Amino acid sequence: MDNSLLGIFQYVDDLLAAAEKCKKSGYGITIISPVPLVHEIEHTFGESKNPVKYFTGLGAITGYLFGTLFAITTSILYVLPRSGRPIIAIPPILLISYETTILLGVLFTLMGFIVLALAPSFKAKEYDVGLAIDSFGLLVDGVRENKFGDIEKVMREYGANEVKRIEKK
Amino acid sequence: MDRTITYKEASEDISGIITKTGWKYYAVLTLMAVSAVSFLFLPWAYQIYSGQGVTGLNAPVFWGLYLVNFIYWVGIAHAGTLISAMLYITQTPWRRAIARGAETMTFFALFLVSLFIFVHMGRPWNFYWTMPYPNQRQIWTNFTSPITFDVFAIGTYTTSSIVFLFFGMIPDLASLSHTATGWRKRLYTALSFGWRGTDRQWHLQAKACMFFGAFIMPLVVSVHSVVSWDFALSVVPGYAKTVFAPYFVTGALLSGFAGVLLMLSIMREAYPVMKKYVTAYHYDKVTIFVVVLSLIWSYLTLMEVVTGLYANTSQEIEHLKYKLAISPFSYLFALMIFSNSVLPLLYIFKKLRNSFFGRFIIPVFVLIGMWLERFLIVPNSLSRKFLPWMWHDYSPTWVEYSIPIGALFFFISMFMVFIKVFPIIAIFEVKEDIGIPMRKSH
Amino acid sequence: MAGFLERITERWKVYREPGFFKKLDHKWTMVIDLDKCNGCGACVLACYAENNLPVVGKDECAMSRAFSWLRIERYIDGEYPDVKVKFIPVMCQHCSKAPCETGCPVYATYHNQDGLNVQVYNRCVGTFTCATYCPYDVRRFNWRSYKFEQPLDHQLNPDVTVREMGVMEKCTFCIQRIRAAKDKAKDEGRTVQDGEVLPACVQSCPTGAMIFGDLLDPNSKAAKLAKSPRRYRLLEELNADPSVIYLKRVMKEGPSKHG
Amino acid sequence: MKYFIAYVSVAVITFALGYKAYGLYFSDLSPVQPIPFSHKIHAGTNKIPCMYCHIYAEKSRHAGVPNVKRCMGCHSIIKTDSPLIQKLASYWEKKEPIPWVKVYNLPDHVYFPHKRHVKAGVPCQRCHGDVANMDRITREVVPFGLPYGMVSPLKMGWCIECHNNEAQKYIGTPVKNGTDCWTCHK
Repeated sequence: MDNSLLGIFQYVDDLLAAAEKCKKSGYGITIISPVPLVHEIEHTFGESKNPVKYFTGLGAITGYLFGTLFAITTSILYVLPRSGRPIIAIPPILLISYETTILLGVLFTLMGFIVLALAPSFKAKEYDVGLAIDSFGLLVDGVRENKFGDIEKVMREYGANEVKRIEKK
Repeated sequence: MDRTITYKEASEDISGIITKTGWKYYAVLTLMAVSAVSFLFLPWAYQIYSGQGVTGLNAPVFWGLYLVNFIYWVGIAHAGTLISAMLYITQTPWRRAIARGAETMTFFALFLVSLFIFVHMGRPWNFYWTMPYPNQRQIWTNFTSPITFDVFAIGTYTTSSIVFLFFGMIPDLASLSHTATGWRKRLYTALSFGWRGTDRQWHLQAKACMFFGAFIMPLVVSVHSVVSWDFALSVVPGYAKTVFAPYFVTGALLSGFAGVLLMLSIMREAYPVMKKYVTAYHYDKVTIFVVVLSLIWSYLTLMEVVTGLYANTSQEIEHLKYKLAISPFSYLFALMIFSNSVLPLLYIFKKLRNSFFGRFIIPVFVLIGMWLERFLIVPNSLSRKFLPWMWHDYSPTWVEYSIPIGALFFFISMFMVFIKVFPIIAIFEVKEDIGIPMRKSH
Repeated sequence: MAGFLERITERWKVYREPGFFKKLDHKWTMVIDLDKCNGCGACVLACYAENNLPVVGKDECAMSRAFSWLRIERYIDGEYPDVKVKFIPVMCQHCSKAPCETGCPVYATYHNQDGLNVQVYNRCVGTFTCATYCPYDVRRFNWRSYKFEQPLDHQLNPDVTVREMGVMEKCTFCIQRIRAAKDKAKDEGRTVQDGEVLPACVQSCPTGAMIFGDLLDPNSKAAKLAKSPRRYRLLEELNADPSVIYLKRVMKEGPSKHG
Repeated sequence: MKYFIAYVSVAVITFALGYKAYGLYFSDLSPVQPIPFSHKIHAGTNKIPCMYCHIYAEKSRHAGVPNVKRCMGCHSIIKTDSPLIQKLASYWEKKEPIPWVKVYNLPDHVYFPHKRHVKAGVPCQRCHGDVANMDRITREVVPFGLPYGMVSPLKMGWCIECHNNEAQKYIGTPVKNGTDCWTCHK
């Protein structure tokens, strides 16, 4: 059985140092924090991938095509001329597709975020109330029973206030 | 930002705004809600029952106070999104404490925008015909109509604003869900979508926010220019001006920033704890924006008049005469210039920025001035259209005065309910502002 | 595939063409000879009777909400004894490039194959855009639901709807009469002849100042009159291309005889 | 969440069924006539053509109901002993029209000429259903003993559909200007 170990830190540099150490030992780590540590983590571990952009791009392109085709087809489906203008008038099409590009871009980005970031953790348990307020957690996954002691020792060494064992059901 | 505030203190302060409710709050809320019902909903019901005839609208002044207020609230809606989107992209630190409040203002302003569309329409129960959707009639909407542009632009804007507002709120709601009890806990847990605050989530959140910002910033520009095309695409003197798109956008931002200032000032008085987070520093930054926008606005106002003069058609001249030289409107024009071009310039003095005068009086004047700008454009241009036989002076009736006032009360009461459910200051961003705790200080 | 693309581009060309209808069936036009108009107002009255226009009553009239689709504008030049009075009947000009048609989001106003600017009452949602864009201010709005009390309802024209509250309306060139004429012509297997269609105002004009006809028919009276040197159109500089043609009133210079 | 979905779907289904039921059962699709005139006997068994009684259908906008004289033309001889025919005769003697209830009602803003459609060769049954098999005129279709739908919904899309496509069957082309609003609206 693989279990996880959660160390709770007060200072971010402590946490990052411990995280670096654990990662070098080959464990999967997750950092839980009440504030974004994007820059600090990138500084330590290098830049991570950004898969949301594919959703955004897809949404924007879909939106543009949708807007253009929608405006063209609906004007042709029921032809009613107005003001001596052509049935397929280009400026409105550009405007409509501009708006739909943004609309679908935003919605797809949101969807991408939900799929990528939130959906995997729908069922995960919260580990500590403090992690949402003022302490920082280092979650080490895939720790064998007999290695608990070692990891805990590393965390304590780097200044963890508390180390918890999380047992998976 | 005061760096001595601890994270715990910030969390407690901001959730305190939500949970600590005194009798004063209920008194004010009841008053506002009752006023909203009696000023907005009852007159509106009366208007729907007896028709638009109860308004002072008349041929040819078909666009009156309702449309003025429609544009006005679209304008108010602008600052929120601009502050959160543009300043997010540029990672400006002072946006953090005020962005959520501004976004909330946007959200409810857009609510009023749709309300005014309904109030304005002759047959609001057929509103859905303006939506393009497959229907049994097989007929669609007219894509050359600026009203259809409006439907798309404002629809997109509303959707994106809601997404942006609630998306930014997810970490806060997750954090609140641990301490809250009862229905709040259930609500926050449901709305936080299983947010835990892992590094991956934070990373994707930052990236997604960046994309939202990048999308919404051009949207801000497009929405009010689309609204301005409601006018600029016509042939009416006073409406058909190419300067309208930037003019409207600038005006919208000016009124929006004034609205943000006023809203923050009132919130600070109501909840003194906010003074810790919204400080003189923020007033400094926002007021600089107001000064810049006011200068741009002044230039564009000048250009609006000058282009009319240079066109030198008899209709344009007649319109300008009506706007600038005839008794009530010339005074209103002077008041508009005073409150939009002169008063905001006082913000140059640093002392004024954080004084009572700078926090309350100037924003109120700017808000009034911007309302006047729309008023002087919308019904006034229609009063002097082409054929002199049809010239008509517009005088609104009590219904038209009452509904916008009631709408303001409605706005306030919705806002008051909102601050009791959702955090009005972004908790995690304030914490970010305080600084990340490091053992080795550098 | 190539055929498909060809078809698409062909349709595209058709639909990209300004005005869309290359060949209008008719181009109804009205010529108003201002020399003959004496401002009697018979046309206004006829319009009320034909098109089920409500009589709005004193109070509404005082707010200048009188419902006439057709109005006679009076312009007075000069001071008393030296006065010149001019009349000009103004109704919907049925512009070929109508500003109002772009405004409507729901196609309640559009252009049809007869060259008419058409208003579909029951599609209207009341955004007021068309009326705002109209440079001639000829559109009228149903501010309230106007009732036709007994026995006034007996004189309603069954060919014209009674409009509901909150709906925009305007002169239609008595489209119901055009439709009836076309219907009859179709039964007899011919096209509509000149003089067959008479809008109510034209029919009732005692001096014959208004002439209605098809501009595409070169032999029609209207088409011939439209070439008159006195011809002008209202606010022509706006490039709305109106269908109503006015013939200028020729007035003597100097003081008028009648004062 | 599960409950939420359940509630919403129940609400949607109820609404849809209710809406359908309202259209079928509560709006009067087969009104009771003052005299239970049977089209089945007249048009079905005896094969009287439609235009014999509805004489205006090919001449005017309205198909019209026959006047009492036309009824009496036959029924002064045929089946005079039936109580219903005596009721008809009583109208005739009182010189009163029979207050027939209109089944196919179009809204006020629709212009529908019967003449154009009859002349174009559209059979009456296309819109009015199989009248020859109806005892009482109804707009319901009853396929398996269950009222299922309407003979003709009289909605705009239904008209447009025929003008654009089905009309080719009768006149060879789509209706000229058939989708112009003022072809059908007034």
